[in-house]
Amino acid sequence: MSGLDELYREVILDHYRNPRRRGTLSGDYIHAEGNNPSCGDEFFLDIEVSGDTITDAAMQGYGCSISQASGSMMMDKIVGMPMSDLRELIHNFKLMMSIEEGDSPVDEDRPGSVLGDLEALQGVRKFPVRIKCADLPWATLTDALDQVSG
Amino acid sequence: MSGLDELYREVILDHYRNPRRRGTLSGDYIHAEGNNPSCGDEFFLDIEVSGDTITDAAMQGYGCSISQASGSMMMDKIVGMPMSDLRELIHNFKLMMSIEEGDSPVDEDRPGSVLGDLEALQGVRKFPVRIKCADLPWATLTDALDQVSG
Amino acid sequence: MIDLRSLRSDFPILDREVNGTRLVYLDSAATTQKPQSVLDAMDDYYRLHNSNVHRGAHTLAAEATEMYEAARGRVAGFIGAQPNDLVFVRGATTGINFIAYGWGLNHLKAGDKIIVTIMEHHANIVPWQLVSRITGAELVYLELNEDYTVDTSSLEGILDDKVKIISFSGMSNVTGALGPIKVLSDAARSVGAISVVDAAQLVPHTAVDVTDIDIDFLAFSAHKMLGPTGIGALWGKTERLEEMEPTEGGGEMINTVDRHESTWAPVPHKFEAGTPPIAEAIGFGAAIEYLEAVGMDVIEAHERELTAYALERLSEVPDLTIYGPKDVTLRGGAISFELGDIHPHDIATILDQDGIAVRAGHHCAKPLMQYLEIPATARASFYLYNVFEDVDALVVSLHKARELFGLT
Amino acid sequence: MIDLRSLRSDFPILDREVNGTRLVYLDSAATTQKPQSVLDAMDDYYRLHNSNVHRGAHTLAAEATEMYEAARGRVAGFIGAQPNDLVFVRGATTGINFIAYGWGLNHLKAGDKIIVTIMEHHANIVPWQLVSRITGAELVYLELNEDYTVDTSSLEGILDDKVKIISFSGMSNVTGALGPIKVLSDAARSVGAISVVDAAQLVPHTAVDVTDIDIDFLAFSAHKMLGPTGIGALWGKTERLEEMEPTEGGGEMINTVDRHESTWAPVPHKFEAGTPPIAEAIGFGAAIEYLEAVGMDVIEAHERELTAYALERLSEVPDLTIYGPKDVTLRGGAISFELGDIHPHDIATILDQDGIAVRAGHHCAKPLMQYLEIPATARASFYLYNVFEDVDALVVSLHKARELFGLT
Ligand SMILES: Cc1ncc(COP(=O)(O)O)c(C=O)c1O
Ligand SMILES: Cc1ncc(COP(=O)(O)O)c(C=O)c1O
Repeated sequence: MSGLDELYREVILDHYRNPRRRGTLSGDYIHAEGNNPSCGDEFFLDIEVSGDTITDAAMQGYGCSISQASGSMMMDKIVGMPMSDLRELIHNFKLMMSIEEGDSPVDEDRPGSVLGDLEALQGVRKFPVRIKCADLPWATLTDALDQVSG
Repeated sequence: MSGLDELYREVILDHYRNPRRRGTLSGDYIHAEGNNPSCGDEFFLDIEVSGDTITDAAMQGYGCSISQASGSMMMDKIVGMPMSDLRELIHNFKLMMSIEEGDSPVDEDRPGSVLGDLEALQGVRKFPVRIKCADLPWATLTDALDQVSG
Repeated sequence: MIDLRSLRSDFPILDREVNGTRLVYLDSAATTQKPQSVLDAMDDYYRLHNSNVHRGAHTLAAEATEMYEAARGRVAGFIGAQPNDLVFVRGATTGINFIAYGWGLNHLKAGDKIIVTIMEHHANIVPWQLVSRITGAELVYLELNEDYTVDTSSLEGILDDKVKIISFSGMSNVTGALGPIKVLSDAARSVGAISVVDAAQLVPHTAVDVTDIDIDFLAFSAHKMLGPTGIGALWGKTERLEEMEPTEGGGEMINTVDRHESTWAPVPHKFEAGTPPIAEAIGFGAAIEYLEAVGMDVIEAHERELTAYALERLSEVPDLTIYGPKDVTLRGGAISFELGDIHPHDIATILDQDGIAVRAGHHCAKPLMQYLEIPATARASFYLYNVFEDVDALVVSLHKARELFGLT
Repeated sequence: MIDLRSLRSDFPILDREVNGTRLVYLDSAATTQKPQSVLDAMDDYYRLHNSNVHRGAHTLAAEATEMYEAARGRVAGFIGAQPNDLVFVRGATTGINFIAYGWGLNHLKAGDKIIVTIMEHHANIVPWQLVSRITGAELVYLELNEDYTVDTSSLEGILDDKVKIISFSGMSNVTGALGPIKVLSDAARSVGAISVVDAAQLVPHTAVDVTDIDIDFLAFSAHKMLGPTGIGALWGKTERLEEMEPTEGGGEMINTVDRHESTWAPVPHKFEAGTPPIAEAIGFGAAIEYLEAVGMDVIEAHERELTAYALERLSEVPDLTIYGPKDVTLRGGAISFELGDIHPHDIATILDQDGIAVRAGHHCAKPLMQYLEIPATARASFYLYNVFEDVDALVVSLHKARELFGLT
């Protein structure tokens, strides 16, 4: 597969064009905003937490296929997840994107294997300037988490 | 004669060490100040004019041998001179220093010949960065003249 | 047809391959490539004459000073100005900031108006916002006509003696639209305001003579006209420069310094505190020399042909929208576009795989993006070293992008 | 004895003749010469990677951005700092102006005090005068001890909670005296003031670690440490940089820009409006690499030996007066002197005929000159490429000057 084909997998274009959980929440929720001033990409995140679990989430924003697909896939992944698992998910994602290093239960050759659909973003690694696109929703999620944990 | 010997003629060192008409005037006189910010040289000039003639002059200041000797020689030259001749004197001086160009009653090979003692400053021309030293008193004199002529 | 192909060998970087193919550099509005002669001029300075300027009585210092001041003369001459009216600054951005802080601060008061246009680069917006915040002056925007040129008809309702400054771009780095220099400088003069031209995109691409266009200040950057980074020029009318307060304090900009009071050197030195960008000035001078040797008229004609060709070829690409004038007499060679729902960032990545360098993003013109209701564009921009094949390569690659994204 | 003679071949200019003899460059306090590796780094950038930074998704833009940010990391590492606390500026002068305007303006009010020393360069006086004029703060001077070091005993009467800033030179460019960093930074801390070090002469000649010395801001210039003109660094503690207002508005320093309001990018970008000096940053990085390869401890030891030798040899010249500490542990290698009644400018001219480059003048330190009651000095200054023969040549030429002026 050429680098571009690996980058623009069908599942990514699908999430780009049909983003999951687009919108805003109402009621009690945590809101976080991220943006990437150098390219103008924006990502707005609402998450609803009940007990220790993310019970609902919504996103808005604008940006390239990579940032928006990454966000859309993230939405799919986090709803229903215990809050206590989120940091590890984020770490595993950043591990796949070579943003963070460290030991993890991750397959060396397939660092995205624990991430399900998100593994499709692995092709981004070959395009270093695009890594920050993929990371935008995750940085926003981290921000939301930091609001809760203090 | 080496360049340095030509620059530091005895007459120049004499004027440097024994400047003529050092001091200030009292009564009615024109005052002008010049300085060269890049090296710190200063020149203060007082001239007394009666009718069309410079009847007295005094200088103060501090600087290198070239600026101070040039000033001292200038003093000798201008006292007793008709004001109407000053512009030409200045022009001839600047001609000698290659600051100005133009026709003049000046000998090509000895452009300072009309200047008397001041001809000793001709050696400065070989040291382009020092030309502005020699010129400082003359720029100050021009300033004084401009005050009179409006 | 003007063919400047033979000049390409003067630019070492054009021999470089990117992702296995020849570099197609279409990002000159961001920064231009440098001819060998510019690199040589700086190298020569560092290898033979390097010294601080204006302060020394030794040979190297005299040579460096002469080279630095000769460069000032050359840059000034290029825009028809006197050397003493030209200040070397870090770039166009610093130039405009100097005007805003040096002239604006001491001429603006609450209720005064500064007029800019909606097509400005942040460099010609943010300094005025900062100065407005301090002085209480108000920033007023002119908007655009259908053809992306500045709509000056709305001036009527704005123009009064509260207007102190009209600051506008000579050429937009997004749409390529030329600024209405005459209309706006006349308007400024009619109410006693000053006119400031952000010429970062203008001076590199068009012959400019400041004695022809009656404006007060002009700023531009060397790196956008074959010169090095780290230097630009601020030109001002003598009286305007003299009305300006110094913008930085330090060595060389002073006349006398006492413990508590100082006086300033005459312009332009008053605005050049400290050791200036000496090698950069010399490189800037060499860039001007190169541009003059080719001829600004030739460069302008060449770019116009390229732009016309590009506009035509791009109009054949389905789903492609161009943001900018269609009429090449109203514009320069920066072409912004969108391609279907493919985000500009994705376009840039796909083109880059074919060695084609374009920009994607808001191009430091967020108010314009908001006004056009688009978040970003892709932008191709030209300079004298571009050839028609560069446009062809762009078009081929755009078709590839459509395919990858399944546009039909 | 440390001999760095073999390094001389890295500096192309040292092969040059001046007035028919070998160049003896004793003017490194004004600006230093550049090794080939620094010129090569910039050339490599322009020939292979030239692009604007931070804004592009294409290969050249990514490469240029990486090189630029790597240079930031290298310069920061050199002073023990984090990359994000290091702002690239035009030079030390701009760095100090940024502190004065960016931090000073919004932290000073009428009646506050700014302490500087009488041995400061204009770059560390005039910005504070300008800011004092706006805020009504008062500029207070520390004077000197008999041995030309800063007299900190007078602090007692000055130090109170009105003091907001103590700004001082790490090493005087005139007397060579080291600044009392620890005493003054402790003093600042004791009254809640900030300490600013003008390190233009310090960082090039001594290992500096900002985690060791507890100061708030530090500024220096690349051209005084083997790097190019047009760039320098401003380091600040994270909190201090965050307290600073932006000093220039434009591209790249913003987060969002609306018509009337903008928000800022995080530090250091908040202070780097517009296209930065990219090639210069890369050259700066290469200069640091060179200095690190030689070793700052070796450089410092070499200069100390040279300085000791020069002080000794100069003391043998009749009528010669040195203005600066005699003790080499209190000073660096800038030696200012007078020779009888020969004006420094004349000394420089005479030395120049023998290929020797020294400075003559007030060295941008007029208040110090007034304090010492001298109008000017001649100054010889050293760097790693100087050799003992350079001192010998200086002494021979000074004897010649005495002869020409008939001193006996
Ligand atoms: C002590 C000191 N501070 C500040 C400066 C100013 O540095 P620059 O001219 O590179 O801005 C200098 C250099 O002349 C200096 O010696
Ligand atoms: C129209 C316009 N103005 C100002 C600037 C700022 O120029 P610089 O970044 O060189 O300061 C640019 C360049 O991006 C520009 O295109």
